Amino acid sequence: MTVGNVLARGAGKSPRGLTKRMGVVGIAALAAVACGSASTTGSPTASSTSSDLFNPANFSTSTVSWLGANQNASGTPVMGGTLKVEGSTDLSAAADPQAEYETIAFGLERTYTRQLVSYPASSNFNKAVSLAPDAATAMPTVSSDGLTYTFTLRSDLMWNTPTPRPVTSQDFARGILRNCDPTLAPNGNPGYYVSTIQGFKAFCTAFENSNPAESPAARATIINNGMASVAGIKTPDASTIVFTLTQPATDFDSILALPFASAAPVEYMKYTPLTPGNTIYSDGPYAITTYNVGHEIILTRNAAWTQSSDTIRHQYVNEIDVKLDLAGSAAATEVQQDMQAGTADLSWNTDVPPADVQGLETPTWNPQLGTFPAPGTTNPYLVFNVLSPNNTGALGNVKVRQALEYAVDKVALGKIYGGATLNQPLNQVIGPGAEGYVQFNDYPSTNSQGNPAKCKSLLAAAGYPNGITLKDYYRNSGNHPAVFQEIQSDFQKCGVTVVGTPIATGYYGSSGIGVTSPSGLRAGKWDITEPGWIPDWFGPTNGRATLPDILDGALSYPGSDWGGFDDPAVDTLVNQAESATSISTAASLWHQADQLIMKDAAFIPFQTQLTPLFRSTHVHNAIFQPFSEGYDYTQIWLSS
Amino acid sequence: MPDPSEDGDVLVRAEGIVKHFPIKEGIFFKHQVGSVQAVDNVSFEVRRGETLGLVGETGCGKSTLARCIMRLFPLTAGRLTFDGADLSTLSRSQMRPYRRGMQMIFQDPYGSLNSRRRVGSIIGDPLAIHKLASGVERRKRVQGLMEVVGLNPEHYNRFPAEFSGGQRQRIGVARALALHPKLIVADEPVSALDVSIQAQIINLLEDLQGEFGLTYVFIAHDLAVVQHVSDRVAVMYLGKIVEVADVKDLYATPRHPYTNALLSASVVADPDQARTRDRIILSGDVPSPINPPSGCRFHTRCPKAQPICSTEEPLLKRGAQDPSGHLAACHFPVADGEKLASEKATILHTVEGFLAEAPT
Amino acid sequence: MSLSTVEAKASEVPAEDPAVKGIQGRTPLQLVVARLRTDRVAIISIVVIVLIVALAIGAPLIAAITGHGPTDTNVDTGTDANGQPLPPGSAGYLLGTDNLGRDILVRIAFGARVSLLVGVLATAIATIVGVVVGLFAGYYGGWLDSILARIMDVVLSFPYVLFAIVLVSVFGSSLELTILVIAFFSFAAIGRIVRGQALSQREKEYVEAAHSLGAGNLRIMFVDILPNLVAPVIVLATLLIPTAIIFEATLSFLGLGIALPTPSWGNMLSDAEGVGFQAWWFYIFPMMFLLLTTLAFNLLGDAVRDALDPRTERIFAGRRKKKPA
Amino acid sequence: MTRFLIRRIVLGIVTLWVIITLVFILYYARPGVDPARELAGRAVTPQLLANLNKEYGFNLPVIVQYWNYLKRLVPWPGVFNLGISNNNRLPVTTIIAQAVPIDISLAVGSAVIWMILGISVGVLAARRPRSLWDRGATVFVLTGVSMPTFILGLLLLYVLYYLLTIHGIAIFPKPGSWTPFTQNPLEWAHDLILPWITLALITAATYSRLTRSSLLETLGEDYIRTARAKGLSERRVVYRHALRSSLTPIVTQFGIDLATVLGGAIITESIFGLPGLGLAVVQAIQVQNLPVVIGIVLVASFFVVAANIVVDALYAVLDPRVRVS
Repeated sequence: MTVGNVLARGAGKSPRGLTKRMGVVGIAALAAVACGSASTTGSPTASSTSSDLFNPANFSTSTVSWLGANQNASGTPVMGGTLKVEGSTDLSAAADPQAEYETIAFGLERTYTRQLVSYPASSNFNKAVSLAPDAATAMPTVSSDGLTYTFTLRSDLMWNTPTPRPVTSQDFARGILRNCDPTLAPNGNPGYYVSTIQGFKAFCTAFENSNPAESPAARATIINNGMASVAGIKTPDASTIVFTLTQPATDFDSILALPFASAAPVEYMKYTPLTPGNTIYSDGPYAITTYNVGHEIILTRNAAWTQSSDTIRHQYVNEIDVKLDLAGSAAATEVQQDMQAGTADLSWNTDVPPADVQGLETPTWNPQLGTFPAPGTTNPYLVFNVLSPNNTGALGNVKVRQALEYAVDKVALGKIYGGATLNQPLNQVIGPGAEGYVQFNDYPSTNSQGNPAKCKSLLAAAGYPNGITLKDYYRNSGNHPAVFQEIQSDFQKCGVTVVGTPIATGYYGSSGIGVTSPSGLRAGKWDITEPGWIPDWFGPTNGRATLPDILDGALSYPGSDWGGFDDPAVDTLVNQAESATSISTAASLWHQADQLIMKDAAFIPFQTQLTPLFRSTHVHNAIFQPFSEGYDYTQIWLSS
Repeated sequence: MPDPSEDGDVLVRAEGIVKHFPIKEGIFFKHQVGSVQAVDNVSFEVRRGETLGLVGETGCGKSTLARCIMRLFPLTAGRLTFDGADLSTLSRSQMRPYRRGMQMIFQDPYGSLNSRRRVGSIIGDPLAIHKLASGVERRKRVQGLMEVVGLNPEHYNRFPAEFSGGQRQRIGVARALALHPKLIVADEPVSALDVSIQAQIINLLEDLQGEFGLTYVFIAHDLAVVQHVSDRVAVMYLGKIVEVADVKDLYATPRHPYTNALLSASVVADPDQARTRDRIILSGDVPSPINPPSGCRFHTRCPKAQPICSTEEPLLKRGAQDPSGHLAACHFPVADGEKLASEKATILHTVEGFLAEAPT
Repeated sequence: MSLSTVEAKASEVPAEDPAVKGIQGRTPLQLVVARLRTDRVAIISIVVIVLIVALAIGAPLIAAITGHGPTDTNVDTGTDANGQPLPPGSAGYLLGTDNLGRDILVRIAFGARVSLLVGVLATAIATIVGVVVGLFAGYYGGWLDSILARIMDVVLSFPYVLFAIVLVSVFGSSLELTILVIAFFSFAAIGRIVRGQALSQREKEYVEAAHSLGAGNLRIMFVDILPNLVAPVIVLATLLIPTAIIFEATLSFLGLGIALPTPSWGNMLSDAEGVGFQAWWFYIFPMMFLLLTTLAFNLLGDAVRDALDPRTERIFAGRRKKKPA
Repeated sequence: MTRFLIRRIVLGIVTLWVIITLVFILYYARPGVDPARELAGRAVTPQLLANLNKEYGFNLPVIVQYWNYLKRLVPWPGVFNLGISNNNRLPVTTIIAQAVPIDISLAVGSAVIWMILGISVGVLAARRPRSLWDRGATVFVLTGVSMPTFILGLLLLYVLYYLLTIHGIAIFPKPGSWTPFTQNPLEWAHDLILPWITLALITAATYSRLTRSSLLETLGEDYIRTARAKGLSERRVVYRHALRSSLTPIVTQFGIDLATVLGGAIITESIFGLPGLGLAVVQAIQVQNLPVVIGIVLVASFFVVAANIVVDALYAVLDPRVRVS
């Protein structure tokens, strides 16, 4: 196995869900509001049925009143003030745009980084997931074979270096190449570029093998060589950047809209990445002026940025203060109370806590609360280790897996995450709002509450009349222990004993369930586990960010195909979808793959969730950004 | 030195017994910085059927010597034979079979009985340890022993705390008797008891000696008691035997100045004798056994000391006019009728005693 | 003197101390029981402990009566529409439900099993190990004592909660590990006391007497010396039980004790913290039972100490607190 | 005295060494452990593992790793190095330095309360043994000893913070509040009041017990009788003569308790969300951030060991008999 293989197709990409907002909340009052809309103007393959309430295609400000109410956008924007954000966790990679890989970071990065193309701020979901030019003057010129993308940079983009200077196409090239630096947090981000850009794979492999941790100079040399040698990234002049792809990719714009593709100034070559104290330069409306690791991040207006250079962001507030160190299990309560009291404006990473649910149901608070879709998110889901030798290899038997599909009470699981107003049972890999979503259900049960009797009889038919015993690795924090216990209880009704092992959240994905080869799975340390998945971007072209990572057996290890599922038919469909030239073709291919996977029962999906967000009364123009699953800091203005 | 010709009748023979207790010091790794010379080069013998009395002041090493005979700890040097067997270097487990032949009675009737165990099991202990009897058989034998020593066998299940001091000492005696030993070492068996009870116990011991043909080593600091029970008496001073003789000889004609001093200090029943006898008051304290005086250990306090006494150690030997078996370790033994004038000596030897003690 | 005179003397002997007759036949145990019976606090403590033991034993019965198993989640019927716990009295849940709709009463009853099991077993292991180590160290002395005493000192000067957490995080939480960890950090407390006592006991003449009888070291340690240490060991052990229960609850509260879904009072409170104070019943009931149990054991321990020997108080006054700050 | 001190210091170093070695074995040399794997994070590649092994030397022989690990713990500027947090690449020493002020604040404040409370309750009880005061003190002590820290903390939060706050009486600060002393001493005290009370109430029980028994013992001594006989007032006898000499065991306990809190009051900090060493270590354990866990374990152990030495030295000064043994 080569490193190149490992990196192929974003294999190592992290489920952002590991650190995202995972809520225990319920807002009963919202249940009735969202029905009635049957608009199908969004994603071409999105189906809409009366029960498919969580499909963003059914949302719009005109029909879903609380979206607008919560936005609080009326009036003239006021300049000034400090936006106070509170939470209980720090960024994980020193705010470095090529290393940060969490929803909270994606939200903050929007204030100090710019990409060639980006998502406009809009309360219309479909608009909010459709790309617009950002650092580029326009959307790229694409060659007729779909392989060459040419961008022209705006001339008025400036770095906030001591003497401001323009952002160049070389800065963007350098930024993309930095993704392969092994010193950066070992995330899966390079995979997107490895699998699309010509010559990137070889560059990445060499970089990975170089272990440049020893000296910044070595790193600079490698990257400079890469800027000259990688065939797929060319910078003929300071304002032009040309990408050449290995095969057509309908989602290449989306890949360039990721913060990983942000420009990186030449100063970044001087230091060892991720060392606290490294200056992070800004070409966005705000710049990090104070970063007290573990405690606080303060961003202030970037004087080098001009409103005229940016069609997406604004610079309404003077300062954004992010408090990171609220501690203890009561952190969520504190944040909520501070927002209600107006001493904090937004939550950084915590959810509206259940303790405050009743208070929130009163009309007083309702306008400050919004719930928003997270398309394609499947969190958590249950994955089978199909290579497990336990129970005489029962999980390798598709009939056993199909039987267990009936075991889970999806309504009960939804209640752990706040009940039916926020959670809707999901029966497939691709969730509503994601590319290739067509609603279907191969394993129906009454009210989606499971059918233990059917599970039992199918299990007996598969040759296990006395049930089986499964080992479950579950994370030791958040809702994960509750999910494990619910699964255990559900499986028990089907005659299946589940034995749990708690795994420290920090190494769940690495030495927990992550394995570097199929033999690791064959050791049978676990049979089932409940990871989560949030695609890196939303919208009509996010198929690559959803299904392949979860269940593409052709991926090499390590990957996010935790359970070792491998179906060549699925792999073929994935390959075809990724290189399809039309979005609608790709969407239908994704859907076919989805159907195959569900037939194989590699996976038990649980639910589609809404993200609940609260804001203080001071916050105006609170526009939800699906990309970061939070409010867009660059749109907010504050009333005193 | 004991005469080897009399060997046939000897039960215990000790030759050059030495017992030093090391003194260790050190912050982490202890090293020996000195030793307490509790018993130093002592030789004697105990004959079958006799009672050998052992007297001396507190701290003179009598109890240590008793424990040497019992082999309760390893000897530093010397040879100890019991009933013809050499016990000097036997290990703890090798000693076990010989323990049936030798038993001990302890001074403290409270401390020597385990207060948490019932009398029956205390007296039955030797039988259990040596696997001689168990169950009903053991109980029977224990109750028999209780009767022999004058205890009510019905009190088998009581705890020691429910008995008086004298009764407890009877328990100790019963325990010592359980194995039918040849030798009993009695370490001040009555000194912790009321005077009235003392007589009962001594009588009991004497009766048992006759009945079971026991040999006693009887340790006491009370000269009258020793005189009463012993056939022969050995006097100890600072880890050495300074004089040994038949009881009559010793009390009539003590040769060693220390023996004289001891006898003069003891309470004498006969008022006439008391009046006529001079009391010899020894000056100073007993020197430390850690750093004993050179030569004759008694020289620092001896009224008759001469320069040679501090340089040359006197051997235990028979005086010309003494019967065989009356041995004394003195360069200048006290002659018949000699009176030890103590006053002058007192002053002189107080100073010397002070000097001798100074280095410690 | 003849044997007849000995007998005659023997018959006189009891007259030496007529008071002896008064306490005839009462063993130390009987004395302790007699003293405990007059101690009202001790009686109440024993009643409480008996009730909690009954609760633990009767846990399956309670589960059968209510129809709710200790680990059966009833999210559908046992929580409200938002997945929040139900208050006491609702829908057949006498003490309410937890975040997964499980019956708090049933879980408390099964939690009592865990608490008592951990308390008693950990204490038993700690006591046995502590007694053996303490006896060997105190009886043999020398280098063995130096090593064992040093080990006990090191264990006692460990920041033990921290270390327990580290151990559990490395090896994964389980009932067995919890018991072992607690026993490990408790044995030294007993070991030190036993060592000190053994050090003084071995100088007693009865030990020499046993030696002179030919008793081996093991026999002397366990047959002769050990019975003399029973009183302090019993008292310490009684007081270690609540300490072990608290220790387990603390570990479980931190999510590092009894593995889910087995209910323990500590992990119930940990779950409660995730729900919030509005579900007060989820806090109050496990707290109440935990406090009641530890208090009862502590009161009983104090009473037993008084009954055994009021003078031992000094030992326990200085006893190391085994409670995490 | 010097010898005694040297001995204690060397023993302390040995204790620390044992702890350091145990931690090393647990985290780096335990069979089946793969530190590179745990460091690698979410996307493990063989190349990455190889790089990490090279960078951190995990592929070296265990004994060499152990030596390297020991070397960087030599407390010398430029040598001493606790490593870098896996989480945010901050030096562990920085993380500890940021947390320690909180622990110092916690320790100082609660120590004042527990000493005053504990000693006064103990004195009250000792002055009138078996009185109502004494019984009250016993109840206080037993409740304190039986009360797990997290229960008291949660109760205080529930009653004094939650219930009061939802009824509009927000007297006590919300959990997680922390103001540095240098910034605003009043705010500092206000923010810490509930954690202080929690720690103090739990700890004071031990001190009452110690004070009572120690004082009772001293009051029975001859020189106190002499003082009374001289006609000194009872107040003077108790406070000037007896109390002072009965403080020795209290000093011992105080040193250890203070050090324990300094090394991180794990439960208290977790409940009240105070970012001290205790909370930091719990959070680090949850995400398996080894350098931070190890760093804090070592620092906490150092505090405890150092306190043991100081206490022993103080004890020797206060009570010269100690030196002999």
